[in-house]
Amino acid sequence: MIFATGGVIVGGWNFVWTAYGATWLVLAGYALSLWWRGRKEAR
Amino acid sequence: MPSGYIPGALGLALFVVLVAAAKLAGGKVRDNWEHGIGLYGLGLFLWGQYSGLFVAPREAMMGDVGRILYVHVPAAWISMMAFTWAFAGSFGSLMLQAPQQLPKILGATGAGGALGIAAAVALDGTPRKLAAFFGVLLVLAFLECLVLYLGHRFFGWDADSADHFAESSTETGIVLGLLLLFLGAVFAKPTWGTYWTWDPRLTASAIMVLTFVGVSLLRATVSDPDTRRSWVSVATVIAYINIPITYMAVKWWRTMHQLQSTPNTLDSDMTFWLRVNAWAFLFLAMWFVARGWRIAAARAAAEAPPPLPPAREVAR
Amino acid sequence: MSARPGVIRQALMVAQKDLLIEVRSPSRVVGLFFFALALVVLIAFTADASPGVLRKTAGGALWLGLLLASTRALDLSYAVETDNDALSGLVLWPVHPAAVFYGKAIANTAVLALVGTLLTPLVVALYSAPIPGGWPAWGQYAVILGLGSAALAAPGTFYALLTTRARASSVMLPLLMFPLVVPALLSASRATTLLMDGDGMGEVPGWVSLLLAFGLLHWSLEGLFYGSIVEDS
Amino acid sequence: MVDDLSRRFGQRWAVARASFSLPRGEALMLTGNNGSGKTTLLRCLSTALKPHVGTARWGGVDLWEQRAACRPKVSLYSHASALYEDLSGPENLRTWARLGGYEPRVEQRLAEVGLELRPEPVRTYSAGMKRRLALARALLKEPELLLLDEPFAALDPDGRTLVLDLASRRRAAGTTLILATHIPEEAAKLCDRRIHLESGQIVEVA
Repeated sequence: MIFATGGVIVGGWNFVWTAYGATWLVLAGYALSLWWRGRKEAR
Repeated sequence: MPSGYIPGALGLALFVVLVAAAKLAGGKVRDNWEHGIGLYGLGLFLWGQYSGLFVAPREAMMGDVGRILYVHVPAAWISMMAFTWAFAGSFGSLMLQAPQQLPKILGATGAGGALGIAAAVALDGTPRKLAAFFGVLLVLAFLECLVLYLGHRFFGWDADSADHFAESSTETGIVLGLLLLFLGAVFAKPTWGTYWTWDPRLTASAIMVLTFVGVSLLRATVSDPDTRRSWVSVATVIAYINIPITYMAVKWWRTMHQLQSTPNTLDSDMTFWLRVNAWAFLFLAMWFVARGWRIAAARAAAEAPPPLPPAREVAR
Repeated sequence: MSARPGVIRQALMVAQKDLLIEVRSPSRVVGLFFFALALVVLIAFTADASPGVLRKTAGGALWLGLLLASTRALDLSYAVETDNDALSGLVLWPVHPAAVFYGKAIANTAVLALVGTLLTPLVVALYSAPIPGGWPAWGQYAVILGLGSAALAAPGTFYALLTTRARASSVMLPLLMFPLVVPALLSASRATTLLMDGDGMGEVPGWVSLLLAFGLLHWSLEGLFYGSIVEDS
Repeated sequence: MVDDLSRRFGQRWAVARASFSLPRGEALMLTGNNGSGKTTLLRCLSTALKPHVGTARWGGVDLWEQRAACRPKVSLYSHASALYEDLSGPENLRTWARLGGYEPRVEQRLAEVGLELRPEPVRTYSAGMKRRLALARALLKEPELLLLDEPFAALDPDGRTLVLDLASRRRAAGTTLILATHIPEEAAKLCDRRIHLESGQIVEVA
């Protein structure tokens, strides 16, 4: 889904979504893990 | 476009207010102040991500793929920032082993730094560069010691709490660093046609993350808390100081093979959205580190040594 | 009773003691040599066997072999100290912690340089990578070998103590040490390859100075911190 | 001299609230079962371990805080012989003597502990011979405070007499002795006082 016309990359939204999705997943996952561990320590 | 520094300045002001409130109010506020900065970071993050995807202009050469920069670059900056915090925490932990020495060190580094800067202004050529380098280094050490001194005076920081800070910072740095490496691969495929480029920055980042993974494994290996603290502090300091020389070596190695580097000519709109996202990552990372700090402190309290047994009758 | 020797003399004595132990049990250096040799040969198998390509891999193979051999050498260097807890004995004697570090680092440097020297003719032959340029080039090569061994020995001596004291598995040492020594490995192997494959752009001095900077940084930092690891806390 | 000294390992206090003092030139015997804290106490006094609570002082200075100055004056002889197995006995003694700046006088020192000048590496020695060599090493230092941890272990009757003999000679020369042992009968001839430890605490002073 990438077309390079005259050196300009066209499309490639699948890569963009992969990158953003990975970022959201990692940040949310890490936040969850911290929240979970925090609760476990509080007890 | 307004300046990209405004959301950052607001967030930092909020941070100061929250810390002050936590100090003054105590109680529930004291134990939960970081959620304020976390929520602010989350707001910025939602705004920045939406804008990065749909509002920001298309990059001239890379087209929509250039939007990956809005997550890739903040991840790089803030993981580096987290490792810097880890270094500061570990250095602080070593310093706080003898907090009574801090005023003396403050005097020495302050005077040395001022002298170095003054010499840099007066001198020329290579001596100027050297004086400036060591002057700035000493000023940074002075600032670090000042923060440590104030933290020790007003927030009761000691070698252990500085180490807990280093622990959670290292963890945050590793999480963001691994994300960065993944994003680097995703970014490299459409732009350079391969999942991994031996780009100096990417390579040096990979080595940096590996180094800190080693350090955190060391932390997991040592069981005695005091030994662990001093060993990990030393290992963190060495790992951090090694970063520039690694970067230099990798850069040198690559420039001899001529490889394209990341385009750095962004227009001002893109810079604005990049900054918004970077601030968002920063404030989220602050929340991560603060939470991790609490968790580490709670765990240390749980493994605190038992009290001394009562004195026994001595027969004579 | 004569005076207690200073830090530098103590360091030299520790180095002398370690080297005497190596001389008394030569099987260890021989073992290291064959370990490194096996690696060098195996790397040749995995690389393209055409002479041009082999010559370009020679430096990397040599230094990779030395790096992996160094982990064995470092383990052995501390096994001697932990057998009867001689390390605590040294600290309590008292030998200055920095003297223990520098002494052991010097001895480890010497062992690595020796293994490297023994390995050199074999690498030259197996990788068809002669060093053109006569004695000046060989002089440069000797400098690279010495500096590279020293650059590996300092972090190695430091982190091997950590892993021995932590009673960690032998995986820990590479995990801690390898990412750290990337600059040393890179510059030593690049410089070696350039010597063998021709240094058109005159890059060798640059790599040597990087190696030197790395060595200075680690020899000073780790000497400074060794005391806090070797002492009880 | 020792004030409220306590040291823990993990969650366990190996030595707790140990307080006693010992005049210079006297000899003290530590007794107690395995794990009662004798070795830990001696290792704290030798500055190998840092006390977590309390202090140990020698000649008015804190042993741990001033450890660089105190270490030349204190010698510990324990099961950890600090010998290099690949070197011969004379080489071991010579190495240690040079490191501390002492006269080697190897032959004489070996004779003192009943060993000959032999070129074999220490790893070929018997356990008792290693102990004798370790004793010779510990005595190289000519310390003010000599700590002996189980000095009779692995030794034949001759060896025990030798240890007692050497120790009493040191004592006559003004060295202070602290001796931890399971065999109080042997050491009683030498010691002025006795401290009995039970699970890390002093329970009896005699």
